Amino acid sequence: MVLKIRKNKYTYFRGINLSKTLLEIKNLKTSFRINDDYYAAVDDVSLTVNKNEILGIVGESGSGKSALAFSIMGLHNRAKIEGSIDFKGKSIANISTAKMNKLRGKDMAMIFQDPLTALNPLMTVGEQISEIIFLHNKGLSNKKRKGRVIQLINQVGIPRPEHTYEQFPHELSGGMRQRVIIAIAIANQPELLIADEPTTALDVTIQSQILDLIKDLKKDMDAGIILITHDLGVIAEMADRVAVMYAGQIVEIADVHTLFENPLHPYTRSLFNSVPNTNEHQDRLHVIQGIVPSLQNLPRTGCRFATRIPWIDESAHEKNPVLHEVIPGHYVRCTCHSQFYFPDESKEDQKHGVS
Amino acid sequence: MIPQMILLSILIFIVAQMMPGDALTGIIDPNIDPAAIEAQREALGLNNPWHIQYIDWVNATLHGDLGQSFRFKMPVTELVGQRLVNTVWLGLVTLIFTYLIAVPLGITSGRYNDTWLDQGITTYTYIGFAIPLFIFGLVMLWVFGFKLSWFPTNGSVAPGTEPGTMAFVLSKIKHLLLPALSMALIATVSTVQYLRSEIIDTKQKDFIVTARAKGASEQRVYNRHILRNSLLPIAAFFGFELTGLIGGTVFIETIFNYPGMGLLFIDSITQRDYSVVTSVVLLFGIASILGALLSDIILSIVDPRIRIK
Amino acid sequence: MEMRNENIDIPKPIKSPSTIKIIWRELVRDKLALVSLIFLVLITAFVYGIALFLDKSEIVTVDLFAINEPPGGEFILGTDYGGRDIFGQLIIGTRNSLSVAILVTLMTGVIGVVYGLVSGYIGGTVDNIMMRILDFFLILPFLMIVIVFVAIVPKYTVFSFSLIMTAFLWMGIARMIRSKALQEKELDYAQASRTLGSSNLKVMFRQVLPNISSLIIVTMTLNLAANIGLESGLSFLGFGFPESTPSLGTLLGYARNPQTLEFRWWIWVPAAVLILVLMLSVNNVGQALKRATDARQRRG
Amino acid sequence: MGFLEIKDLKVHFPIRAGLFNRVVGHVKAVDGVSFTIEEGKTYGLVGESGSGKTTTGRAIIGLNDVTSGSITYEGKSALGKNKSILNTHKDVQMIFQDPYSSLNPKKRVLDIIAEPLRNYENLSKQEVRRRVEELLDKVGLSPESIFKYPHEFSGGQRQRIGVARAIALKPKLIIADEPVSALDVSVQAQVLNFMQDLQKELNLTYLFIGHDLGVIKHLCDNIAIMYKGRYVEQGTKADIFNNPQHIYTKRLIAAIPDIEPANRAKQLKYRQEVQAEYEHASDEYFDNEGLAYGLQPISDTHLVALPEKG
Repeated sequence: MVLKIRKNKYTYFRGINLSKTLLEIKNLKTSFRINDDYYAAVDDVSLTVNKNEILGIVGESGSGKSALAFSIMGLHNRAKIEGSIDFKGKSIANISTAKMNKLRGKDMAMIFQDPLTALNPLMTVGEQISEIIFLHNKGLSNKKRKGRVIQLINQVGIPRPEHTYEQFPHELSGGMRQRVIIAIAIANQPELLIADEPTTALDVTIQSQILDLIKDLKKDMDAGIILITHDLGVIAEMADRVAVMYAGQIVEIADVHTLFENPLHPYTRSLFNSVPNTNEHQDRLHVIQGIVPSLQNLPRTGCRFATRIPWIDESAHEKNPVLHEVIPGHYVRCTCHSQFYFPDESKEDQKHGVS
Repeated sequence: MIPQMILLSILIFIVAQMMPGDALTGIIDPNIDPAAIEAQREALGLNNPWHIQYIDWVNATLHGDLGQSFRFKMPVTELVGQRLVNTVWLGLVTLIFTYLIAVPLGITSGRYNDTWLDQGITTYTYIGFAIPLFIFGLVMLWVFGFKLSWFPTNGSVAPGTEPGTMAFVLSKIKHLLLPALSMALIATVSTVQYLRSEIIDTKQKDFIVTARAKGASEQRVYNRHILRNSLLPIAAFFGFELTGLIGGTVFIETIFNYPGMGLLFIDSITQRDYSVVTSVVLLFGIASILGALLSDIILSIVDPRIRIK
Repeated sequence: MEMRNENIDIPKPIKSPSTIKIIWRELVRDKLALVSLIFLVLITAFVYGIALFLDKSEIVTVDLFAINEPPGGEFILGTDYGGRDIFGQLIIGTRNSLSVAILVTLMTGVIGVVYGLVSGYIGGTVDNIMMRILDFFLILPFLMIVIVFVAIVPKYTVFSFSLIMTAFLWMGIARMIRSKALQEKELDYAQASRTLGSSNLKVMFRQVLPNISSLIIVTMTLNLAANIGLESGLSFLGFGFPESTPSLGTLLGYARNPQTLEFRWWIWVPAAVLILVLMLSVNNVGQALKRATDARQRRG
Repeated sequence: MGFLEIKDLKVHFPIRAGLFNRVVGHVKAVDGVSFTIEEGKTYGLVGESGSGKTTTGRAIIGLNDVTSGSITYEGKSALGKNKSILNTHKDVQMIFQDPYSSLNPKKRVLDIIAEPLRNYENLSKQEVRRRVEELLDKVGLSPESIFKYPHEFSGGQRQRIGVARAIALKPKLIIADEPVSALDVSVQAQVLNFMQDLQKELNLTYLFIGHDLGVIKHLCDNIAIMYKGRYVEQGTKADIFNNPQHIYTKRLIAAIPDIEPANRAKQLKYRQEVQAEYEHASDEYFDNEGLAYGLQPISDTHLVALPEKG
């Protein structure tokens, strides 16, 4: 009883102090069962999303970024979820599906990666957008609902909304399909929007249009947006703050300018150096040694990136790496970043050392 | 479809030509003077070149003249007409049973896959898949017809009942049930299996995640998205199901001595009543073509992706 | 399983190279399939072995002094209406049924694979024409056409029976192989093979064929079960094996006589059980193979 | 004279429909493309999906039939009588996009890499094996790999096996069709570096097909932009990136996300300018059917698709 009161008090105070906070995740651990054991795909992740903010989450495949998104939306069926997810001050981790369904599609919505498979092939575009409105506002008349759907189709920039209303997904181009997905997501003006690789399946000119659309929506709706991508360029253009994920953990988190000007974690730095940059010329790209370990083979103790930077002395790593706040708002996991250098630099260093 | 019909008619015509005897065999007393028979043959056009005979045959068939049955001494068209009604009823009741069994079992098994219920249903389909229809029919007849005497063991109606009376209808139904159920219990197996795997596949599709993300309840996700998308392909199999019934009726009608087209076919071929044989094959061939066509049409109606604009 | 996120690294459904090894592992794991396989091997060895010593002509000779005898006594499983030994007929019948089923399966397999592979791989107009021919065969009422041919073929033998069955049974496997070949030839490995200077024949049979081999094995196993059923069904109706050659279906055919069905179960029940067990066993093995080759369904 | 010369290449696919699958029209996947590749250079072919870039590459190596036009390789026509490619596979090879599907899962690495050797060179078993081991060594895989199957390797390693197979016959030209777009960024870097090293070592010429302008810029000397089966612009790296002339090229470049968050406003402004130009001046760049015009030279190296003057 006491405990419960305390918790309420806590949320009460936090509600006042951080009125901008929309989503607060603490020590989230999402585990999947493989054979007889549970393996954490998201491991001890804590982050916040504020209103009118785009939080970018960047990482390669296997980093756990999509599992994180699915955990927030409660879309994992058989995963074990530990830790807390608070949405507008209320816990939404492990709540009943019925309760979750009241939130999903209304207060929080999701944009998916592949617009073709994410749409039901046998339902018209209109029906599919209409469904999400119907689910959260059963009283609306059919006519009004259709009007709203057409308005939405228009809003996401699809020409000839009345015509598109009657079309099936396969009759639309990839870009148009993604606009339909976005129309579904914003239909009930959600406060939290999760975009999971929203442009990966699209051509670059279409990508820029979709990204512009998402930016406009953020302005219009004052929403908090989680943008998940592997593309650093997309992050640079879109995000306000960025979290870098590796092997299920956040290794670095900072506002976008800080992160791009002064990346600290070895993984972040390696990632930056391995992407061809259109602004400046590089002779050679940096190659990260080894491969991303599979879920079953993840090192669960020590610095998870250590095996991929073997030239860094073991003593540089922490035993149990935690996030350190280097400057306000800029967090880096493990102490190894302070002693990190790239191997080609190391040769020069050695030469210098000799001479 | 038209080319298939033409090919089918040519094939059947050739087969008919290969059959021993012709329209006159069996009708005429073999003791009659061969010269007279020859004259008769000439008059009937049986000595014409084959392509003329073919055109004559097609012409006659199109006009509803399928020749004469020597065994029953009556026009084949009339004979087939009587038997067809019985087979259509048998087929219809079988189809109803098939779907009555398949849909609930398939849905249960697909929705609650890997539960004991699903395992039970899967075991049934597994065994049903391995039992040949004729063995199952024999066992059903033996157990429910002879040992338990719950159902009549032959014919399509009790002898002596007057057509048009209630007793006649009831007797008809009673005669139908066991053969139809035997056939349906086996025929339904593939539909159950198909529906199950279709549902399991659909469950894993991305658009199901979209539906959940919209806030749709589990019930709605199932009814609106999974079931709808899984049942539509089943609908398209309806035509092929019809085709599949044809083989089944031959066995079932033979076993239950049910006077339909299948039994007529087997009897006629044993008795070398070939004009009946060719007619039955032709009719069932056309039925198969129509069945396939029906499936195509249904599929193009239910699946917008292949809808012809 | 709700596990399709990119971050869950479950071993991908990679087609594993050593089909035999995986098949064996799956069979050993699947006890039912293993038992079925052992049973099949035993019964095959038994019927083929013992048939060498049985006097076939004696078994099919009518003995009017021993009509419809129930099991026990001189004849282990009794006799039929012609006084012929049921047990002997069962042995020879099983052997004959198996032989025809295997022969038909192999012939339809070869025709189907070649037809499907050529049609799917070459594609275009050739595929179009070949598929139209196939479609025509597919809509023929199989059972009736076979019965008609059985009835009119002069000098009818076991081999001509197998040929007739084959002629109207190759389409299923051909269609499956064709659609698979259509997919496979578009995959980069087949395309790559062409850029490396391999001829179309080489690509078809050396590159594509190994990749659909597991599908072929599974389909042919399941076909074998179906063919046992079809053969016995045709023999049951009296249009399978020639009169002098007993098959499992022939024994069941006696049950078309209501007297036999109702009162002389020993004539038909053993054959029915044997067909059932044979088909179930072959199916069990086939399903296990299917699981083995389809990584999604693989157990454990 | 160029090393590889493509003149007015057209690849049209028939569209079949109706009862008898009659040809009712054509998809002009490649519609009059001409270019020359210099020996030892890397030529980048850029376009979005449906632009015909992949079809162009596949036509050159003979995977798609050429409708019309000529392909001249070292001064000799590479096309046979009925427009199918003559056997130039010894000199022209291809690297595929998907490292998973491009290796036959049922073959050992030995058989995969040995396939071209067995087709073209009459070698004994030992010689083949020795050659394969050399090739594996060249792409940085251990010789024990030869008895393994493709699924035992990671994506990057598989792509290297694909490269080893492509260089087995010591080709002069390699067509690389989006060789890194299926890979994670860190693995992508590995394959790109490695392709560059190999180019220097074997004096290879690359035709690099891609959609990622960052990768193209990193790797290529000359670049061509394709749109709906036609070229819209061709030039050196500097021509294209510093002085884009065609509106489509500009849109493409403006659409690349800038890696500097500080440049956001600038980038947005540029994009809006380009968009404005595209909206009011697209007629000047595209004909009635929305296709690009023929190429006009604006400098020695720089060609742009513009309507003919006068």
